[in-house]
Amino acid sequence: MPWTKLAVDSASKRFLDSKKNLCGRVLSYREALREAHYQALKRDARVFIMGQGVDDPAGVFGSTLGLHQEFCARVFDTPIAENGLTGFAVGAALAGMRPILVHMRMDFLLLTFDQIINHASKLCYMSGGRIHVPLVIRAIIGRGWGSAAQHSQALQALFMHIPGIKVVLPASAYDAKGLLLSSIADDNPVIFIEHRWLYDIQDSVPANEYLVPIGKGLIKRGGKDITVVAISLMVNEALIAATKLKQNGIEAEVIDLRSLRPLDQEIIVNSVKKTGRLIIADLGWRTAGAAQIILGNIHHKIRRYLKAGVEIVALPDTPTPSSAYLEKIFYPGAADIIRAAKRIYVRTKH
Amino acid sequence: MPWTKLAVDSASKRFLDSKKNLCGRVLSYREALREAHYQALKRDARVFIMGQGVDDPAGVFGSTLGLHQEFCARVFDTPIAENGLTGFAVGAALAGMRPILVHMRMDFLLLTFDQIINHASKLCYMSGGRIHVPLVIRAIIGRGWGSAAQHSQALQALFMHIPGIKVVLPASAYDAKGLLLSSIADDNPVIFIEHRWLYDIQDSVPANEYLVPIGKGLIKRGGKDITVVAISLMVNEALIAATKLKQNGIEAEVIDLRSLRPLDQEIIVNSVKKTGRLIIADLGWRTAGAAQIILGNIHHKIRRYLKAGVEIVALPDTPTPSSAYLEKIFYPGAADIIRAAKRIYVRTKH
Amino acid sequence: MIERIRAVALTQIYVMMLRIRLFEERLVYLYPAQEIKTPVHLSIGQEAIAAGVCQNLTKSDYVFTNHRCHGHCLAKGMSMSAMMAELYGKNTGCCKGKGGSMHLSDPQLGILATSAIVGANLPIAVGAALSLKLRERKNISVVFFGDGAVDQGVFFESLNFAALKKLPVLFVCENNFYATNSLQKARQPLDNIFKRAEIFGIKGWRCAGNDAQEVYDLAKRLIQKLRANSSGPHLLECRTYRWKAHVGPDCDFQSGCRPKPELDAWISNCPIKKLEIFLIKTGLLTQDKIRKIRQRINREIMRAEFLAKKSRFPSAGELTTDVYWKE
Amino acid sequence: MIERIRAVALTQIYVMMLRIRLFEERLVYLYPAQEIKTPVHLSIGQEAIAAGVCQNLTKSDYVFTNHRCHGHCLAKGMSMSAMMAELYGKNTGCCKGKGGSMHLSDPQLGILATSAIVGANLPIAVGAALSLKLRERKNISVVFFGDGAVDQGVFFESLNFAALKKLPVLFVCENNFYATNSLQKARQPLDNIFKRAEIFGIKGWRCAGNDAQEVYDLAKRLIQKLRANSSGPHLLECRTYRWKAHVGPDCDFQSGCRPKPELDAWISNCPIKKLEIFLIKTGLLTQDKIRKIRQRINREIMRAEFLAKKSRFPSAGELTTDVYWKE
Ligand SMILES: Cc1ncc(C[n+]2csc(CCOP(=O)(O)OP(=O)(O)O)c2C)c(N)n1
Ligand SMILES: Cc1ncc(C[n+]2csc(CCOP(=O)(O)OP(=O)(O)O)c2C)c(N)n1
Ligand SMILES: [Mg+2]
Ligand SMILES: [Mg+2]
Repeated sequence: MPWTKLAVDSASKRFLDSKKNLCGRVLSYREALREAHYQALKRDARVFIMGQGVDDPAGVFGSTLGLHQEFCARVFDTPIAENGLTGFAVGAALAGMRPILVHMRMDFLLLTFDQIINHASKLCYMSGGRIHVPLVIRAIIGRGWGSAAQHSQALQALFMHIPGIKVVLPASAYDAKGLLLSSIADDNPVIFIEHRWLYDIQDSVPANEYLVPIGKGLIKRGGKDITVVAISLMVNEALIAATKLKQNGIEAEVIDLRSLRPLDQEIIVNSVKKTGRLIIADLGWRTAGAAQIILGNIHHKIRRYLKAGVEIVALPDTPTPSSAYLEKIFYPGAADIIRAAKRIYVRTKH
Repeated sequence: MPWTKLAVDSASKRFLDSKKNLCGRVLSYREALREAHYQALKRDARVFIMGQGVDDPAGVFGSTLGLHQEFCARVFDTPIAENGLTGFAVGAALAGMRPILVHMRMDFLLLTFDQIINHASKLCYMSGGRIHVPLVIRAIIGRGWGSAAQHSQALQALFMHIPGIKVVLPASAYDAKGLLLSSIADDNPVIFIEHRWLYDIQDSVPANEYLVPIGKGLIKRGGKDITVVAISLMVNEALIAATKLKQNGIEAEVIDLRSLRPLDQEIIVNSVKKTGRLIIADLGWRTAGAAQIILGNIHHKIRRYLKAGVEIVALPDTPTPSSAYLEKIFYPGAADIIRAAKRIYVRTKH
Repeated sequence: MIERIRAVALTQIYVMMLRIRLFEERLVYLYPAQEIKTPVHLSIGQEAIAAGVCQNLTKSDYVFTNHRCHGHCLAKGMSMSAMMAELYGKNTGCCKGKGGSMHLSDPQLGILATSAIVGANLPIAVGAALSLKLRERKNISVVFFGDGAVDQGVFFESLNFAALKKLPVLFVCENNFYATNSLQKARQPLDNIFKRAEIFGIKGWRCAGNDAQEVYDLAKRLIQKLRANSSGPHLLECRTYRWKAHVGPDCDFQSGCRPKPELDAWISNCPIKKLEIFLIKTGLLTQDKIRKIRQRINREIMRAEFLAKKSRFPSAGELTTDVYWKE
Repeated sequence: MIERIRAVALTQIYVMMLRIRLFEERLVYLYPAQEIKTPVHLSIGQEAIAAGVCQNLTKSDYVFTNHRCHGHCLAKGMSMSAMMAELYGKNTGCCKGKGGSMHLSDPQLGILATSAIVGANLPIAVGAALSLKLRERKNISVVFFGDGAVDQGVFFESLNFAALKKLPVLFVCENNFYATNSLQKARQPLDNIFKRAEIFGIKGWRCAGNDAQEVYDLAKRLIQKLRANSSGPHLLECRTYRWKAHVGPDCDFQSGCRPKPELDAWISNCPIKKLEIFLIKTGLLTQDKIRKIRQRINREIMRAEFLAKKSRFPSAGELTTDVYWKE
């Protein structure tokens, strides 16, 4: 099997010192994705990429740019028929391929829930483990410039509920490459969620192929006072907030979950044991969103260590407005995390 | 407007004494649903019912039986095209009708998430409040007899996340009628979730039309020791468990939430203030299910009153197996609620 | 001599096409200032379809459009001010700034809702027609969609149901041969959109989408049929071309999205120019009249722009209202 | 005289039809004991399609079926024991008791996965064919579906893509004129399923689904074409009828689901009887041979039943395994 030889990067500690450029090689998130695709196509003839625009001059915001030139039979454009496409991908996966299906906006996945949830996630179980669906579905979250309600949704919470699938959300270029390779190597359906605003962000990315483990969070910044659990773009906001909090003498520990299913409960619990304070920062709506779910999920394990109620930073429960002014107040960021931290501190002082 | 004259039943207390047959008229859940449909069709010419089998000899397990005979233009069968159907219903609702769309299994709703989430739930907001979507989507949860993974899902958790929709789940014939009428009268899209196993259960149901408020839970049984929050079929299990717990000297308060969005936080919080102990019993998968969500949602309000960690009774994180033997261990019931209560008591003794 | 009613109609269509063109050209001009913060999908080059079809509609008819909706909404009667303010994200916009360019809506004008999910407006339009039928109205429901929407299964579900229930729907496909950067032939084995209705017993029609007269005449005939009896829907494929990039104010051939000669050929087949020549030839228009029409339109645009700019953003409280109807 | 290969094929088809019929009739007998706790969708009356089509397939060809899958799976080579045990929910079942009647699966036999979501197997079958093409195999992918699946948009998405990419798919529609209790004409304006492929440039075929020879011959021709070159998919509509209720062992006309005379007419057009008469006439079968065949099949069924009954239920631990592949 082409994938068994790849080394899993378990040296998470590397990241604690993220300022040091460990391999002397810097790529943007988009370039890291493209490189992972390229290497996967090269390594394994079963891998193919399909989706609207994967072979066009924009190449899905650059993430698949030009790949069709070398792998023309395995990188191809498709009709706009997301439900069918997902079925084609499931069928191809059942029949020995390792498809990567690309959606420019996560919102379009809503057309494909039958194939993802009734099929991809269940076929292994329904067959008594005789078949499997090695499938990667890339979903890009849009934001800003009046994308409005149908082109900006961050729907990761919905997938957290579904047995049989995995949900990953890299927040750095390093993880984008390593998690994409892991997702392709994985024998189960993986929802691979990218945030459009991460595409230009650079990181040290080794040229070789490497796997970042699915289901393992990462301490991006150590701290003893308060734990900030974040995903995707919110990891960056959390890091900014941590820097500011430090000026107030608060040492925040920032955890990038990287996967939502499976969820790395341990990394959160261990941190909360130390800090006794927890903020969860999500990209989606507050009610029934990833943050509330995580809280409900680990509540029994952290309850006794908490010095104050958990704070959630998430979107207000409303569709995305178009107006730039409303967008600005709609999206939470570092300032909201700081405010949340202060609320916790106020409460723990009493 | 035909609906403004109807009285809202706010005398929830009525239910505390549910053994007393208050109106001398007993209907099954299925008959109560049918009566609500009938009265809505009669009251309001804008109401219509569509879905597979609504006018056939089985009449959706009896819930629409024979209605087409009196209202033949407004009760009709459809092609098997759930996504399109949902769009037809949205369009009809926009253009002045009040459609009721019926799905024999909740699993089929997965084909319609684009129309529900990208459209029905957002159009009011996207239009700046100029239009609205008075739409009821009935979804029946199946169970047992090897229904297996694609015909038994209880997906209510997914809808809890979506701004713009309401989610109701009547657990009694009385509420089935009153909540269905409220849902039809509501100007927003409502996901109306029924459990197939409730259909034969009888209750006292008045002949007149009445509205049960959406978003208000109900104390089905008072108790001072432990709070059991349940939905749909699990309410019955909770009541059975409560009877048994009483034999052990534990007085459980059983709350039927009746709606999941909006969520009646107050009724839960008030009960937990009194009992300090909480069990949440759901029909869906544990991870990211309604129970975990509810816990994440109210955590900050109940934290300080809890004497022990919250217990969740839910499905294991696996697709539904077909084998009758596996089904039996798959589905939790009163016994699991009792065990959960005992776990809580063990913990609070120390 | 051309008959009077027709003369009036054609002149109105001309004016409408010009309104759409000049409005969108103004967007091209304004966009770089980055005050219009919403993705604009311009219909420059495709105006004849919106104008030609909507000339046959009344206020109580429904129109459902898609991401490329400016032209259809203007043609259905939306004011430039309401539209421009919406693009600027202002509270005087037709959706109070909450919808933006892709979700223009005005129920008073029969523009109930606009979706940017490709194909999703089709069943919604059919549902509105179902309402018309159940309420026994003589109005019709028109849905505009691209060649891309034809890829979606829901296109067929919509045709099937509309045919089955004999609903008054006019399906208008604006086939501009591209969906974003994908050629029609990279997505569909045959170039036969209009024929796809026939398997449902619906007659399909095809016309030159850049010939306003052809669009108008054919749409008129079909709409008259739809109003007259309940014989079911029609499908009209209009062949056209967009001059600008899929989204945004620029052109896209430089980036290799499509061949320049193809674009040039279509630009020389301008729908406005074509009707203008005809109207001048038949004496219905003169250069002088055209100048005055343009002036009037430009004033209208300036007014819309002025109002949009000076309007306020929605208040912060607006963020969370309208999630539910009349909460 | 009938040629030898054909004679063998027809005899095998006859035996296969009989296996399906007797197996399902045994289910009818066993069901009231309530040990088979899974909804059974019987294909009694429709056997010629499964047997006639699959006679042309090898183990490495794929078959995708739906809720009504017993016949297709037997015809594709599944053992009665594996199937019966699955219906009894036992760990010797083809899915270890986890799938049940509607999700039979055996990847070794090319039965990769069986879905009970109407229409959902269509794109999956197309995807498997895409895999065949990318891997340059000469095998094909066959998908069986009902007239109900034709209502779904994904039917068209699947045809479109298969035609576009010239994939080796045989679409086999078993048109039994009902989807649960809905008549085809209550769901589709025209009775023309086979024609629906033509808009994608796919030739559509229709045949008498109760005539095993017609099914076999036509399927053979189409499958040979599919194997020979990559000219794209075919659609075959087989007209047939189910004798039993949509689900369960009983008949449903008593409850008013359909007219008794309609049912009677189809029962007298029994596919097995029809081929039997032909085979007897041509001397390929005798009453004596038939008796022996039946005996053999009945023994096979008894063995399957015996094994299923004596097998164990899956252990409790099995509940949570196989959620992920090789965890
Ligand atoms: C379901 C869905 N898939 C993908 C997209 C992204 N998208 C936006 S417009 C578009 C192309 C639409 O093409 P067409 O229907 O021909 O309309 P045109 O833009 O040519 O007017 C695509 C793919 C979308 N909005 N919705
Ligand atoms: C998406 C979906 N909708 C509805 C159903 C319920 N259902 C099960 S079988 C069936 C009828 C299918 O009819 P057809 O495709 O003609 O197959 P047949 O049963 O006649 O063999 C329906 C509606 C389903 N399983 N999936
Ligand atoms: Mg187009
Ligand atoms: Mg059928």
